[in-house]
Amino acid sequence: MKLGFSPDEEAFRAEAAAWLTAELGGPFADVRGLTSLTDAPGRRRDWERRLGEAGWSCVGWPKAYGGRDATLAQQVIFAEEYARAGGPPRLNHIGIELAGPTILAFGSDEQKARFLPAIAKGEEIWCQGYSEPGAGSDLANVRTRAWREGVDWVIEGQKVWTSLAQFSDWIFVIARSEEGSRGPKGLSFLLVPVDQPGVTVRPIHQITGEAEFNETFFDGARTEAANILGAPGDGWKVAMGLLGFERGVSTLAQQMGFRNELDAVIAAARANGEAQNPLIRQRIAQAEIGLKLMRYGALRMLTDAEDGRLNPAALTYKIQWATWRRDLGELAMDVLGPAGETAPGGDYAFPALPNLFLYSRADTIYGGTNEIQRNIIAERALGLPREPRGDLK
Amino acid sequence: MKLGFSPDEEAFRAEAAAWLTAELGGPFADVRGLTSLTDAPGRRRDWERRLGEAGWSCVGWPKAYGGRDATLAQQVIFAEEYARAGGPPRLNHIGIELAGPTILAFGSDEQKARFLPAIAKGEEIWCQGYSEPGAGSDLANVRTRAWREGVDWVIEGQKVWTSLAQFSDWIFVIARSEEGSRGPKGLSFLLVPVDQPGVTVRPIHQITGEAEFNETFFDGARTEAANILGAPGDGWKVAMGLLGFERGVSTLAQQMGFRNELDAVIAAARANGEAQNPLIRQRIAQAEIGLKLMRYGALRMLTDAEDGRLNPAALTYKIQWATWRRDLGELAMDVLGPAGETAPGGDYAFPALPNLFLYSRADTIYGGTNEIQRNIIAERALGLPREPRGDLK
Amino acid sequence: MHFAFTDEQAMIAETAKAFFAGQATSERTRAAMAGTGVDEALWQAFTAELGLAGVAVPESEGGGGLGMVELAILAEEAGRHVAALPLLASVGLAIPAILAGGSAEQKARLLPRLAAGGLVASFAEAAPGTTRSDGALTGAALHVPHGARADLFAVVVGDAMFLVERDAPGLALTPLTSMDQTRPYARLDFGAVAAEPLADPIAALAAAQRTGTLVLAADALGGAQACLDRTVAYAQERVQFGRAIGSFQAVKHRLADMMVGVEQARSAVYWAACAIDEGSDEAAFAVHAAKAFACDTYSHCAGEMIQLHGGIGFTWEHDAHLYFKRARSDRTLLGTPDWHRERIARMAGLDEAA
Amino acid sequence: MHFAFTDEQAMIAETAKAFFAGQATSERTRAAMAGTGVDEALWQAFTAELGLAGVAVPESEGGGGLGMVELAILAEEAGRHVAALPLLASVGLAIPAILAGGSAEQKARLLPRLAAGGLVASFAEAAPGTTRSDGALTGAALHVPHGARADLFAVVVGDAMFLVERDAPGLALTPLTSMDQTRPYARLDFGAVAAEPLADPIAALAAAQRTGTLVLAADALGGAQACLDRTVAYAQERVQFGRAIGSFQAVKHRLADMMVGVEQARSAVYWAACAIDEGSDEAAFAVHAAKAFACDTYSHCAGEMIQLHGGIGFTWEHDAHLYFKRARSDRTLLGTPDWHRERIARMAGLDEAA
Repeated sequence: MKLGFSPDEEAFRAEAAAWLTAELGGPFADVRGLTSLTDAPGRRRDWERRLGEAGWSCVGWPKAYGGRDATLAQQVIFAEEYARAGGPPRLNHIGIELAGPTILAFGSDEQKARFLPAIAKGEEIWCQGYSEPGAGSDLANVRTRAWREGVDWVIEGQKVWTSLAQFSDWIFVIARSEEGSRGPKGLSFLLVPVDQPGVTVRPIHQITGEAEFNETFFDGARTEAANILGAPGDGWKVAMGLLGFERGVSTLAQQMGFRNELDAVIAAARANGEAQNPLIRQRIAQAEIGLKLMRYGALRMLTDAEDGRLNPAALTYKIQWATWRRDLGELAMDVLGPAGETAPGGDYAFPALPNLFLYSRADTIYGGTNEIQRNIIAERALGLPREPRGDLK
Repeated sequence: MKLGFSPDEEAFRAEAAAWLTAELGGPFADVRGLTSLTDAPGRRRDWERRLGEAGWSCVGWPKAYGGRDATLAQQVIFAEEYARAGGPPRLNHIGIELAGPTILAFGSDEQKARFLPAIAKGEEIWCQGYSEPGAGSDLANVRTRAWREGVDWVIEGQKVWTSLAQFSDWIFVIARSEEGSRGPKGLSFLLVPVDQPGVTVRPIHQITGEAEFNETFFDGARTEAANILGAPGDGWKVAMGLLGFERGVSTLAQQMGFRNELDAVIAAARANGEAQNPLIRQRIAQAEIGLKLMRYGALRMLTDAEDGRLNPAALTYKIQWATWRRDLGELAMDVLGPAGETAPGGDYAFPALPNLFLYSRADTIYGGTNEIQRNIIAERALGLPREPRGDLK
Repeated sequence: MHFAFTDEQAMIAETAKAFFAGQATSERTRAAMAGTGVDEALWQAFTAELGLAGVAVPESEGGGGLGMVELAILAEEAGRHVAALPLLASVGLAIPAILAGGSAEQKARLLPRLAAGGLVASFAEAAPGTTRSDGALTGAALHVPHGARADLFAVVVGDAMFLVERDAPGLALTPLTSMDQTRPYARLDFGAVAAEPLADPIAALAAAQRTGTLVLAADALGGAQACLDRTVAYAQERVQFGRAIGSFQAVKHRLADMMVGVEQARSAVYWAACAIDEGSDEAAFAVHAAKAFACDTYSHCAGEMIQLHGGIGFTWEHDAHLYFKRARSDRTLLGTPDWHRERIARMAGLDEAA
Repeated sequence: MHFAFTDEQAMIAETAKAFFAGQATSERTRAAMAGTGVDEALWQAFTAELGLAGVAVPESEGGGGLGMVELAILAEEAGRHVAALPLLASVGLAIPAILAGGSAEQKARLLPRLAAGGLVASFAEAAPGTTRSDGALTGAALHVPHGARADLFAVVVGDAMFLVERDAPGLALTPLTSMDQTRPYARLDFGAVAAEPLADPIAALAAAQRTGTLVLAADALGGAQACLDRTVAYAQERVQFGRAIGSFQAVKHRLADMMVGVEQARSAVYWAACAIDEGSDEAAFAVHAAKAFACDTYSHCAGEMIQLHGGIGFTWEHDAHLYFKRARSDRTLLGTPDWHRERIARMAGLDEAA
């Protein structure tokens, strides 16, 4: 057991830090320190390309697909240095964290060669088409249909909560490809270009006043026959595999963002005297502890994954961070008092901490609600019986 | 809406207080201030008889059965004065709160005449035979069998958690009276004398070191054919009715006990300085609030019941008090620190507050676990779908 | 002892229920949110037509002559529909202040117009450093509920209280973009503004705090009940995994826990209201308890409402966020639950010698 | 960076698992509970046979030459089986105190015998008012873990620390009936008892607090894991309403929440252990975090264990109460979770100027 880094690893750190500092202090100074997922998409696309060009986009991927075969320790170091240098949220995080790993796991060699380098080079941005209105977390209840027509798949239906679809080139879509099939059977996992007449993206306004999520409509949308992951009808298996992918080293970068949020809460508490309130002190300490435990939990899971062990504890990570952040949002408001309930401008758009309070209510919902996460933990990690489906009795 | 009492009601209060003070300051001074359910059972039996003699045992019952037709306000007043005077826990609380009301609701005139006055006079003490090993909270899973043999019912089986069985004259028993029946069908509700060769009571040692609960074995136990409430096979209906009976005005007396427990926690906190700990102050305040809300909640339910309305909020009372008391036990230990983890004598028997910490873990289990209570609230009060039974599909 | 509504109270409750259900619709509330946070037609109907703003004002002062129980009933129903009304500001705070602390002349001049709704008042705690000299206030009040809509302000400065008119020279009023748009804040800056002292500021402040706190607790009760009711309805109809989500035990248990909280909040609010009306020794304790408990319950229920609705609960178009944001506002105003619990800790004798 | 056991650590974990599973049975633990709370055969095997009490003592001092990670592994497995051993007292507190603060002579005299288990020591915080004059202590220590079994006591008096022998004239030792009978307290009364000062009491106290706190956190982790594992097993086999209770979603979700806690506690404990071993700047923070988090998790899991077992979980014959009571003891000793969080609040810079 070892938490420190070796001299070689520290040399890698110096190299990464030097490059990041130069770029984010120089040509990309304008995106340094951004925190919003939706700000400056054009420049963040440039930034993805720059990372790709220099081989810093997907450092843990095989070199053959544009990565640099980095060890876990190197990936951890890069994530830390990326955050330390003020790197902005990755515009292509779905491509890097979800689409890429799924293609690596389930794609043919042709598909890997076609899609992975384009992600690693920052040339193609991805989003995901999973949830549907009326289906929510229930992937088996998908109603979007797909069928073969000549050399294409044709897709009809509607997805919802397609984060970042407005900036994306590709969307992966779970669709029902066998007519009359029910539940998890007869689904296919399709890779679909977004920029075509059959695809319409419409923003959803959130309780924060922003519109980060979208509804995406498929009305005779098309994709080439080859753009299917796994066999037709195997979409469930692929999707479940994808749900199993932990977000990997990117969790550490995410945590650096959480660190900034907690620091802002502490600064606010110091500024208005709430830092001396023993009840607030307890909650800030609990947040400090939770943040560290996310970090070391992630390092445990990543170490195990590197050693080829799947640690079921990885299934607990989503609920941990989502709940932690939701609690932090409430803490922030309790620290700020009425001042936190007002915004400086005329628009309904709140500063970071009040926005966190509102936004974090979505954290425990999207990407699998806390309830779905608890089901998954209970069934996959603890081996408890599955919940009976009403329609499959 | 009115929380105060009228002059007539205050006159009733004076009468009750005078009688109670005289008795508990005189001939029954030795049971004054007792708090344990198991201490001095002989003298507490005498006390039941004395209450009955003077018409103060079941003040809300009809005069015809030994009560005094007291109004709700009078019952509330009596409960308050009983507690104020230091009245001990009622040895026959199962008879007064459960058996009596069930017989009033489901019994024939003969049964009412046979059993109710004996309860009201303190002559017959009752306990309940509901839970079974392996059946727990699942009343429909009863395996104790009963069948007719000549003029008697004969009972075979085992009940568990029969509180106070060691002091009781009668036990009410849910038994399966139709061979081969399953689930809630084919059960009967029998009234069975405890003092007979076919009934054996064996104490269960609890985590407190005490033995308040028992296992009760029925091995050819007998009761007269007439001692069935409702028709044969209707036991489920009767039992469900019984579960629906709120504990009525006795809840207020119970709360006076809780008040004493909270006062003891406050005294301990003042004595050792924890009263100045802001975290402890919050929790004590929350306990103060919870206690008041139990009181006023009970008064709401009782008022509604008196007016002939069933308030579904009554279904929330069990979980309220049980959870409140469990929280109080934890608070008590946090106040006491290591001193709370030691007992003064050589026996494994703790003073009131540490004992509360241990004992209160049972509060959320017996008489319907918190989980069963939540099911009941969800299904009966909120109208949510029933949980599917595995064996009745 | 009879802890249930009288026939008259039940009738008021029925009326209020029907009134808000019929008129305080999501559409109208959202229209009001875009402006000053007041549905003017609703306010007009509530005050001029039904005379409800003066429900707890004595008949001799032009009011309804009823009490806190009736006021709590109205506030609960307003809360149930997140109604966009200056109920807290004008009815919960300013009217009780003037009623308890105004001179006979002030009462006669202001209460009938406040009760009739033609005059809207709010209540402002002056920021530290605010001073009065030569009858004029200089300083600020930072978060004044419904301040942008009020015609008159009862301003607390230390132990004193003053009436300040909206149009008074030297008063700068800045509407603030507020999280809860049904009860938006404004900032007041006083530049030597003429301020008329209330005759008995101590009584005025006590009455405003007590009544305002009760109104917030009742609002929270109604809001929490609505969160429960709407989430139960959704859980009964929403199907996931082939079953109504309300058939999943974890969902059922959480809805049950919401009900356990709501029912306790209900006991708390009406106990507090009745205790004030009866002049009970318990009144102060009860008001603290009601605010702390009802606001915690509302926060919990509003959060659960969003969570159990899933993604739709997080959209602007669904009403869940109106409750969620009002729960936060109810919680913050006039003392947080922690603050009220600390007051109860003092009442519980924790500071007495051992 | 490699946050997983080395092969050697994995082997120690396997050995410890097998050792405690095989020997620290409920029957043997219950027999020990009736006496001094020590299963003497288990202690003998743990120390003399396997040499595990000195695991973190340098080889030069007659120990195993390993570190806190290895000690945490042992404490976790002992906790998993609520083993009746003076692990906290002798291994977690007294040995580190003497190792860090003893003179060369004291170390040479005591550490080998402590490591071999022939000598059992405990650690006592003297009550206020305890004094030392002419080399003798007068006063008391109220709650000394495994005090009735210890041969030697490291007694903290203010900033000083002393060794006191059990047989020293003037020492009165009173075993206390203790809630957790696997780690019973005793009271010591010092009537001018001969007390030998430790050479470096500051270092001794720091080492004892750090190591003892880690041992408690690891014990809590093992205990919480056992509560989860046993409750999962019970939920899989126990049938109610015709279904395994583990198929009810509310039960599943609560077990899932237990696992979420246990896995965080595991990260916390081994982070803390490794941080001490590596001399990391984070070590102090990590130890506070591990104690606070693991003890809260254990309390929660032990309570859930009783609740989800229903009535049987409340009986003396079931082991649930052993965990429940040890969870309380782990929580109380060496600072409650609140206390450790307050320390973290200070480290988080809350007391710095804005």
